[in-house]
Amino acid sequence: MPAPRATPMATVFIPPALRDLTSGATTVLIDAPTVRALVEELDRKYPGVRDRLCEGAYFRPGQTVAVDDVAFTNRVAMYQEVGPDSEVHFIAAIAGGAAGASRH
Amino acid sequence: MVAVDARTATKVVVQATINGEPVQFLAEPRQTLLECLRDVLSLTGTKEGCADGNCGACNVVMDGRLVNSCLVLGVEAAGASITTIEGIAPVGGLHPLQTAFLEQAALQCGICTPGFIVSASELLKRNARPTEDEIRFWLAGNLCRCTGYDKIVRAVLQAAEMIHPAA
Amino acid sequence: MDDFEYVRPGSVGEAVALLAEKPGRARAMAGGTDLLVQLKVGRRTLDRVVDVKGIAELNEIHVGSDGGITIGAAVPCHRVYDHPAIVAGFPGIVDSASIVGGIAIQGRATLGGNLCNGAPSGDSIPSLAVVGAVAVIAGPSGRREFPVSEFCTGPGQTVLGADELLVAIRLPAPPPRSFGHYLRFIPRNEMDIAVAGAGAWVALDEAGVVTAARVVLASVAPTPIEVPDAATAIIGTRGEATALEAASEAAKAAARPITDMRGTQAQRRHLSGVLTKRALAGAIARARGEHVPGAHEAHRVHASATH
Amino acid sequence: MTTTADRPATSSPTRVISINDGANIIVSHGDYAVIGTRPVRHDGVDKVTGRAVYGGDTRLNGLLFGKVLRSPHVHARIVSIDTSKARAVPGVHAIVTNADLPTAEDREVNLGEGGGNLKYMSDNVLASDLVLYKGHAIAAVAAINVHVAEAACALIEVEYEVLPAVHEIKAAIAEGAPLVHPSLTTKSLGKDTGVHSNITNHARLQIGDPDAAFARADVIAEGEFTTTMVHQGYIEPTNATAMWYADGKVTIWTSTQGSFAARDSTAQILGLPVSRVKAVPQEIGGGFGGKINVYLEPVAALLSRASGRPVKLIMTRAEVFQATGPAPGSYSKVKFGATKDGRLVAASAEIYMESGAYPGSDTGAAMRCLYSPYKIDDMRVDGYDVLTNRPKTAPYRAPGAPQAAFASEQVIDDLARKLGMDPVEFRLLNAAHEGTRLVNGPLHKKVGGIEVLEQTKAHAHYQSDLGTPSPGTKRGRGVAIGYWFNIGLPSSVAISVNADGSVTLVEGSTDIGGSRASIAMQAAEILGVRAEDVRPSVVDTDSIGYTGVTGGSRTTYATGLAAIEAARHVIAQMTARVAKVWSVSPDEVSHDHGAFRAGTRSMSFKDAAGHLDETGGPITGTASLDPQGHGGAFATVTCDVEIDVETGKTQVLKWTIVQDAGKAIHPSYVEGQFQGASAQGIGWALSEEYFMNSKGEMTNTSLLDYRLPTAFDVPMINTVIVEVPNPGHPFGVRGVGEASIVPPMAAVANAIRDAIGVRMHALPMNPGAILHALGTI
Repeated sequence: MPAPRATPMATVFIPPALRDLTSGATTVLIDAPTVRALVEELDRKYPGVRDRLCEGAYFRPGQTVAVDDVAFTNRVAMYQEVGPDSEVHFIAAIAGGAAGASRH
Repeated sequence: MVAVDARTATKVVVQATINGEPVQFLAEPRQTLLECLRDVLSLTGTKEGCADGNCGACNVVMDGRLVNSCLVLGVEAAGASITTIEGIAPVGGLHPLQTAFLEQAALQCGICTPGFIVSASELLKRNARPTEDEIRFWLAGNLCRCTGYDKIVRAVLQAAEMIHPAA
Repeated sequence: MDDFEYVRPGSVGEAVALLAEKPGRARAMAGGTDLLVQLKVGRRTLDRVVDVKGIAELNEIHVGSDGGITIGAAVPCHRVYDHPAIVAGFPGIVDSASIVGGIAIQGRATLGGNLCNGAPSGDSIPSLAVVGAVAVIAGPSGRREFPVSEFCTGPGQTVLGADELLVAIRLPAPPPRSFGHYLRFIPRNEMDIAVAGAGAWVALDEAGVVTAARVVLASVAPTPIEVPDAATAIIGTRGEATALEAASEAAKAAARPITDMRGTQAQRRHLSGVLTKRALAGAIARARGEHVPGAHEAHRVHASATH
Repeated sequence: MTTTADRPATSSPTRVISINDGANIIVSHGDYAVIGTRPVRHDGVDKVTGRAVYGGDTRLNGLLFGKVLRSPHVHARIVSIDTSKARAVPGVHAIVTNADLPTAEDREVNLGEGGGNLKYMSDNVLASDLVLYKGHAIAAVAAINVHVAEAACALIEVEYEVLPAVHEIKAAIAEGAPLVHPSLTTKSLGKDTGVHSNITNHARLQIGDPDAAFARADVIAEGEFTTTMVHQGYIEPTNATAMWYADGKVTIWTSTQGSFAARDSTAQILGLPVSRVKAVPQEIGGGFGGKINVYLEPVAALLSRASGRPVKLIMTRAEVFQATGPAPGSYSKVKFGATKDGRLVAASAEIYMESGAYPGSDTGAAMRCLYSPYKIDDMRVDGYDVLTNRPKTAPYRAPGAPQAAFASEQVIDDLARKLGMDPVEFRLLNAAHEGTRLVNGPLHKKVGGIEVLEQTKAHAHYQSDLGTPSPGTKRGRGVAIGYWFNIGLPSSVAISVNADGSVTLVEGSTDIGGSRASIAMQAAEILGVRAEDVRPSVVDTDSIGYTGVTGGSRTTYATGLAAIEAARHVIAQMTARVAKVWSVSPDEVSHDHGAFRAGTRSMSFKDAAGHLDETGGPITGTASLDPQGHGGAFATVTCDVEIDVETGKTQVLKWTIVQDAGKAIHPSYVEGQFQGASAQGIGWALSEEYFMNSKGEMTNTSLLDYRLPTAFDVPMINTVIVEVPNPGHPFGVRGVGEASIVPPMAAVANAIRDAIGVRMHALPMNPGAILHALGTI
């Protein structure tokens, strides 16, 4: 479970696929107002994260984010706001019964 | 004389009674009654689900017997009296089975519903108060993938009661 | 489906002539529920389809004074299982006729067609064979009769010549206290082809001892097959468990099943034993005057109640 | 004809025959005027009289009929195609192959809901140089009738170079297996491993350290399970009709779960801008996830361009089995650990799933669902997508979750047995709830798992005894729970008010299971009118804003939300008009339960509608939204089976399904989803499979030998609708279309285990398999 925080910053859970870039860290504290800013900040701290997650200005197909347990669809994810004590998870974008099972 | 050139296959004039109306239509011997109803006579209420007698979506009544219209040739219908789904409801109303299927929500996509209603109408002519098992056995040749059959059985029971109300 | 010429002769002679004119390229059609499927998928191609439903003789059911019955080759299944004399005298045949396909198929399909299709899994063939049914065949040189039990020669192959027409199936008068019973095994409860099938027939003496018996299996060999050893195992007994078991073992020994999408060899061999036992028990019970339901008398054992 | 119906069909139901009262229970929440009632669906009369127009019923002037030539080989290179003999057949108007398609780039395409690789989608519609499964489309002919088209297809000469094939998961992942796509390498945990194999992707979800947690567990249960490829089994064959107009525009008429998805996919594959394509959704005869991808639409369009005529293509049943998108076979290894007082402490699993001829399968959804009913601190699941020389798999109702649950819920059943605990008690003790962490990271929002399990335990079925078995049989009871996360996706609705107070509602969601009624009812509730006063119509892609597929159990939730917003937009405008009539300011006028009020005055919606023309003209309310507040749902199945131990045949005697619907808008159609999925589950459990021969060809390509359950194979299906409201919807709606298919196979397997004492590790559990498990054969 994440360490208690001194200043109000979002807790970002690092999925197994990115832990080689964060030298094994499973959670990271980031201060950022939106998901786009959060990814930028994360990439500054751990170069290569943005390239793994994104393709141009959006998350790669099959990739998205959940902020405070609300999973957003791939295209809208970058625009979501991030609160001072939000929990952020990078998760697979699954349209379930819809056309897109997870794509690679 | 057999048509060597598939395009000019020999058509036959077929005279039949369909839903109480005398009808004449042209059919190549190879065209099934189902194909004639749908593509020649535009009676598209009868549906095709498998074309080999395994799903019942194409069921019609021919000379008083329930048959798969995909396993009857159009030319075999000469002189026959045929009832399709379009002939089940009386003018201006619905057959009790049609009302019961709607009230019991006994259809979802509805592609199998014409076949079920035609089949069940023949059952109720022979058995005024069928049991659940008798309904299921009679309708075993009509496949439905949406409903799981529960509400279809209930609809047939409701229709039976509407037609012959319990004393 | 490739096109073909459709003809509807009014007499046996006319039908035979129409068949003889195009040997191997013309075929008789009654219900058509097997033939049309074969034509659609190209398993068979024809120049001429001879619809025999217009020939009076092939549509008749004639009950002889001695109790024998002749069933026209174009008589559909529903007329068979609705016919009082057949229901009374030949319940085994009613067992088969009422499970061929579903209700809609039984509106068209005929016992004659089922026999001429000659499938190893033909539901009506065992129950006809065990009662000694005889095929009445018409050809250019006149008529002949041939036992149903030897009618099939291979998968879809029969003794019928390309220029011959099946006119009727004659059921000889059954001796007293004699009945048949047919059972098949299918994974679903309806609309299926037999993974294995067993037709049995027995005659009892007044003391209830089996004096005569016949067993024919379906779907466990290239044709339906008679199992004489199963008959001898039950003759002279009252159908005790040991006798039924011996008949079951005889059936399993005679079976020559294959593995395909409908069942494995081991499954079919095992089922031929189980079904022989049950079919014989049913036939004996009927011969004693008990009522034995067929699959069509739906008695699934459970109540659908929620609680 | 028999007696005339004595009243019009559209009256609300006055009589519901209940064979066994208490068969359909609702544990209801909330009190509404329209929501929760059972009106007759608006499109019902057309469907029961045969007047409804399905894709196959499409009629156009000059219509030609098409036929597709399909590969007889499981895996081969196309060396050459010669269509000259076919072109010579009189009555043939056009022949097309992959060469008629624009060269598709090997890039990901976003279709608004996942999408896929354009080259793979295009090659699957018409093979380019490789055929990757038997039935793969190679060419298509348009002719005056289907018989001529068939004859011409047979005259197209194709030269093949047959290649080695692999068509089972275990064979495909074995060392040295023939490669379906030799150029592809395995991506593992997001990184390219450079290894050429049939495994295209390996993903992992992990919380905590399960390996350490297993060391602390007192009791462990595990098992390996396989399921075979199955088909959605929709009764209406896949179809498409297209017209390529002289101005380069294309219209397609089709039975589809998503007209916008069909439009966008067809446009991408044809290399056309979306603005040039219109999709007209005809009625759809079942889909269950299988009618989202396009198979025939681009082919019909190409044939129409080449012939200048509208062209219709309808698949035969054999083509539907071999050349659409079946559900994947799977191979799963699952392990759970618990303390002796029954607390789950550890879970690990590996799930291999068939993607078929092209990459992309349902492992992601399976991984997200299998642990979701439980609270487990340390859990891991690895998912592998495995290429096989079989048709590209497509979604089938909660895609992936039923196969995973067949494994996990049997191991949970074993664990409960080892602990000596009642299987429902054990699940209740470990039940997930709001705040429980999911294996992919986020926490469960408000869900009804506990309530569903409690209703299961309290149900008369679970309380009843099994009854005495018939001679020569054994009886058993099994229970299982399943989860599906449901989805949102965008929807648009427009509502216009008629002068008589009725409204027309225009929507883009194709109606497979009665959703016209559930959408109209939500609008009626907000407007304060009767459901019958709302006239819903499903329109084409030029007539409504973008709307996602009817799938993912989203329609009643997301299109319902759009209907609610559009209705509120209508009320806001009507309020202003009423204020004008009463010459008061709008904020003095309120609206509830169908009446506008200001002080002591009130006016019905109907009367207010009468004033529209004098207060400013017609009113239309619209809404387009992309809701993110969808709520997941749990379902349990309790089933009793009776097994004839001499033949191995299993008969399902009694079936009860309990599911959280959040709020059942139209209870009959909610019950219908539970019952339909249950019957599909029974078929998947006991009799359905793709039976392949040694060459990898499907041999049971008919509805005779591909055994869907008939009416005579399944019992009455008792339902319990539990209503734990989803905060993300004003009425609490959760999707109900998919959760119900997750537990059935596991429940049947657990019932068989209870009856004969043997655990079944593979589907289908047909009579031969049970005789083998009993050691009889």
